[in-house]
Amino acid sequence: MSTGARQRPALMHLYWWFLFSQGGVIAALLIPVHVLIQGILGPLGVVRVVDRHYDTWVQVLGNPIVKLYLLVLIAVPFFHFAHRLRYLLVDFGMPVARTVPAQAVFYGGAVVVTLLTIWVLLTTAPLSLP
Amino acid sequence: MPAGWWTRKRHYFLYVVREFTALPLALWLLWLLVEIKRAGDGPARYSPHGSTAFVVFSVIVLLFALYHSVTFLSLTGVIIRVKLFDRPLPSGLISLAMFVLWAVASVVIGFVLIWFGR
Amino acid sequence: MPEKRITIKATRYDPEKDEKPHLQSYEIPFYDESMVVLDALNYIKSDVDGSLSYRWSCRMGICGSCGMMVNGTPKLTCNAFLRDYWPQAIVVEPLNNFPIIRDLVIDMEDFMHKLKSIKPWIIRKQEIPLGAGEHRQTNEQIDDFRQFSQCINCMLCYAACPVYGLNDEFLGPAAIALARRYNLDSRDQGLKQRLPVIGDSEGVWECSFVGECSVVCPKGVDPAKAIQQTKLDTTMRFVLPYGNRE
Amino acid sequence: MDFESYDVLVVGGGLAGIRAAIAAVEANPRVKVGMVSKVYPMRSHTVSAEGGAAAALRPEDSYENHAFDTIKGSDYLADQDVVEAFVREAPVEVIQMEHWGCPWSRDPDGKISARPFGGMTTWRTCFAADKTGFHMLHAVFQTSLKYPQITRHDEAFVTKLLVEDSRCVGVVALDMRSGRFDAITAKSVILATGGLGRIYAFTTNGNICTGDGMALAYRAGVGLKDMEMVQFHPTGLPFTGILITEAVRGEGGYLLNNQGERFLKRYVPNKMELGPRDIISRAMMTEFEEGRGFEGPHGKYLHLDVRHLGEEMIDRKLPFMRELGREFVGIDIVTDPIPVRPVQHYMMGGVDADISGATPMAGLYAAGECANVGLNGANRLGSNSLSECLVFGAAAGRAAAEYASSAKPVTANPVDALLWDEARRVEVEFLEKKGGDERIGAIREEMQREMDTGAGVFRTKEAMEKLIEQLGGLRERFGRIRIDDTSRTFNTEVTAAMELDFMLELAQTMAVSALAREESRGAHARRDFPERDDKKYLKHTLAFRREGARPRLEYRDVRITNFQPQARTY
Ligand SMILES: Cc1cc2nc3c(=O)[nH]c(=O)nc-3n(C[C@H](O)[C@H](O)[C@H](O)COP(=O)(O)OP(=O)(O)OC[C@H]3O[C@@H](n4cnc5c(N)ncnc54)[C@H](O)[C@@H]3O)c2cc1C
Ligand code: SF4
Ligand code: F3S
Ligand code: FES
Repeated sequence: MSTGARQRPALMHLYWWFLFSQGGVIAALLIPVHVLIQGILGPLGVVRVVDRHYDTWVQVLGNPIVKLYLLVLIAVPFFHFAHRLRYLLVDFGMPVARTVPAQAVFYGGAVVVTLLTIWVLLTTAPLSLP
Repeated sequence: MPAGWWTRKRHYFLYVVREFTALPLALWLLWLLVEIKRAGDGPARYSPHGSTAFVVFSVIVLLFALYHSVTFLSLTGVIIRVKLFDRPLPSGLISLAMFVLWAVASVVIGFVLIWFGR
Repeated sequence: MPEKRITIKATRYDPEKDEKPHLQSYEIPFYDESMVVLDALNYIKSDVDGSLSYRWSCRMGICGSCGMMVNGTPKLTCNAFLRDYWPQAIVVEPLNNFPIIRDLVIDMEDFMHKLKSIKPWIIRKQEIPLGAGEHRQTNEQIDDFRQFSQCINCMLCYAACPVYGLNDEFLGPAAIALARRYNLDSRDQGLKQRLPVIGDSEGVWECSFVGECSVVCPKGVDPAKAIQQTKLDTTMRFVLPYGNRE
Repeated sequence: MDFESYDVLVVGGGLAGIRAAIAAVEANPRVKVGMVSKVYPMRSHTVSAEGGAAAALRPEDSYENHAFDTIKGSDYLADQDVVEAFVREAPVEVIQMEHWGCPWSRDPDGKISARPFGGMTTWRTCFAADKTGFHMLHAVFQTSLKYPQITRHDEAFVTKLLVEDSRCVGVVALDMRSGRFDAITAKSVILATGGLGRIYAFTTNGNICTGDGMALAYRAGVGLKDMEMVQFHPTGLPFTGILITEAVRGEGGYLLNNQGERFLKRYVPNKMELGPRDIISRAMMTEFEEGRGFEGPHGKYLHLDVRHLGEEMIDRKLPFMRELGREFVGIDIVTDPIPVRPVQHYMMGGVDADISGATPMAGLYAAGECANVGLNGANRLGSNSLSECLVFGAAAGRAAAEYASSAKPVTANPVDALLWDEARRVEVEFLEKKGGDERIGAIREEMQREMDTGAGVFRTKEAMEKLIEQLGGLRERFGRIRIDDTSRTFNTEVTAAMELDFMLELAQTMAVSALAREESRGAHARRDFPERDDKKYLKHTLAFRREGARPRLEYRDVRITNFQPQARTY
């Protein structure tokens, strides 16, 4: 434990934790309904769902608000996941997961997913204002 | 600390499950990303996922997702401190508010997903 | 009715003789329904084997010295009733995650240093003289930190926390709860001095919110809550644009 | 051989000891203070004090009232100059504790609140819910951590005072962890080792309350004052002896006999449940004798009833009592009456010390429950003790720092020899002892039983003479003890044996002092001498050790200033 002359809290951890908690909230509030409808009810044909048809799907994806929403839905939770999986590795007896390189790998991964999502959202359905 | 410490106690095990929810949820979101990407394939080649295996996978993910939501939202209630008229709101009330928010969000999103479907 | 008996298996370890700890079994009379595990140990020490070593004093759950693992769970032995275990045998071991000094006695010097490191005293920019009387403080203001001021330093939470078990540099549940106790005290102005320690990598950020610390805490301190709240508060201070960075 | 050397050495890490250590540093920031304690300071028995600390803080109160209540409570055996100084300092000390973070319960205006207590005529007992001692001890201990001048020796058991040319120059301490004997020297030494309740079987005191400091001083030739004055608290839980605080009655609880009657109307009609402890304990014993007690698996008991106070009030003011009831008796005090009976609680007697804590031995001071500065006389009022620890702990700390600033440094030469002698003694008597057949547990239990019967709430000549004889027999058996534990590491059997050694010594002074006081005063109630006798016994008893014989007794007049002795009725 370093009780030395440090003047501020460990800022890096603080930002990671901030993203972790935001991701956690978003995952908790939003993911279940997507899984339920797009992953189960849609494929089983119980209800009509936007992503079952090309035109409805593209039309919805074209909406800038939807693009923004999807960015938040997909990218932010990955900071949560990265954080949890990194700590889980520590809990399983892998202290390397605590190190700065490991942080770079995990949170870097989340950054990659974020960029990927932006790229996908920008390159798939063309922007269309409703 | 023996490596299998988390198997020794129910509570430890539940904690590990809680943290582990991250993995299935991440996989499912990656699938969603793929699903979006495929919308770029054009009308002819687009066919949405629908295999039984995928549905089974989604059911499993849903269980993890619900577990994540329930644990995360109730714990949030414990952490957040809100004061109203100088008196702290009981944590149960904050958790309840979170659950209400969850329900509202789910209804709205579900409505959009289904309403615009055809 | 024949006298009831109960078996106690206690850890024995004398660093002068033993390579590693082992369990020793004692069968003793269970003569009163109000007997606790500590009474059983006292019976052993006084009537069977005087060499069994353990700490205790108040036998009323307030001095914090009698914490041990009882059937694998950290407990105050003065508050763990034999009737809840009988007729099964009870295994009594020293608290997990600490070096053993002898038998059931653990080494808690580490905590004593950590306690000091969080500056557990009222810090003021300007002391008010005694003649000026007391600081005014309402019972509601005390309610803000009351829970975190109940810690008896019994170390059960450290024994329960796997993160501390993996990394003893972790500041740990009780020390952070006590830091929060002072940070929330309306008389205290020392948050800034404590932040570097509690907000360090081995401070609150090391905790992964296993939450077992709060489950075992005999005094309802809820250190897990103290830690997560500290994370949130610290984050608010530095992440939000209007956070008070000082 | 090298050894730690301090200016001021405090023995004891309870409220009195820590307060003394801080006072010494604040009096003179250059003093080096050592603090030895056989347990980590926050484990000291102060932690279990529940009810509160008395201080005349409120405008409607006055020093005179607090002084008079204390003196009347003491049955006029208190030294009145000491009481007068005490009541003036107590409020200052309570405020000081507030500045150090003690979470005192508050009035709606944010000021420190107070509750009524037995024998006090007004609301004067400041409290932190019903964990006052816990909060005070942790506040003062945690505050002490900020002083770099204070060095702690935790879990070190003091076995002897080092005396050179009749001046106290330090202690010999057994480091529990390493099993090593160390000489810890100092220009002045403060004893703050707490009470001796464990001499009795049924006591509110914890395992560490074995009167070590009193015995250490006694062996070094210092007199023990008023050792016959032992307080019995009316409300202990049967079996464990865990205390139900007087605050329960202060907040309005009733004491009921098996007829459901508030029997105190026959004993203290004007104060009822708020009468002083000695009188209520006797009243309860009388109820038992006259067949109005309940019979339980752990003996007779009466009811303490708070059901009429309501859950909200109980949770706000007495939450720990509810917790204790739930955990240790399996009752909810909101809906069930609490079973209680009188229990040994506090030692008024102790090391002879003056108003600044100085003992007759140069360089030796005493404070807290182990000292007798003349405050409590024949009966302490509830909540005066925590304040006493603060006031006289601080006084002793200042006086010891002052003494140290002019005293000669301690020389290694005699200290080495003394240390070696003491280490040898403990080795021969305990660690290397072979062939004994007496279990220390058995001797201790017998001593405790004998003390409960011979030196309990009511006393008679016959019972006390028998007690003294029995104690002699136990002392002899103690010579043949058997020690199972041969390890040097954390050997709690050897320390328990040394504690028993101390307690046997103290038990004898208590019995001998009690036998000689042929009157009834405060807690000392003789069946054969039921009246107070101011002509003969308005005096302190002083007991001095004599090798192989009963202690020698001396008497010293009580100092009277403004309050002439009157009949003590409530
Ligand atoms: C259950 C209970 C409730 C009480 N409630 C109240 C109340 O409400 N109000 C009130 O005013 N009073 C109350 N009292 C009385 C009061 O708490 C005590 O008198 C007071 O706390 C004594 O403090 P102390 O500092 O003298 O000793 P303690 O707190 O007992 O400390 C003694 C110290 O000496 C050390 N020590 C002892 N022997 C040795 C040795 N040989 N070597 C090294 N160290 C040694 C111990 O380790 C310990 O640190 C209560 C007492 C009890 C038992
Ligand atoms: S937080 Fe609870 S478990 Fe941990 S040391 Fe304090 S009282 Fe014990
Ligand atoms: S158990 Fe440990 S990981 Fe955190 S919540 Fe408690 S400190
Ligand atoms: S003996 Fe004090 S807490 Fe158990």
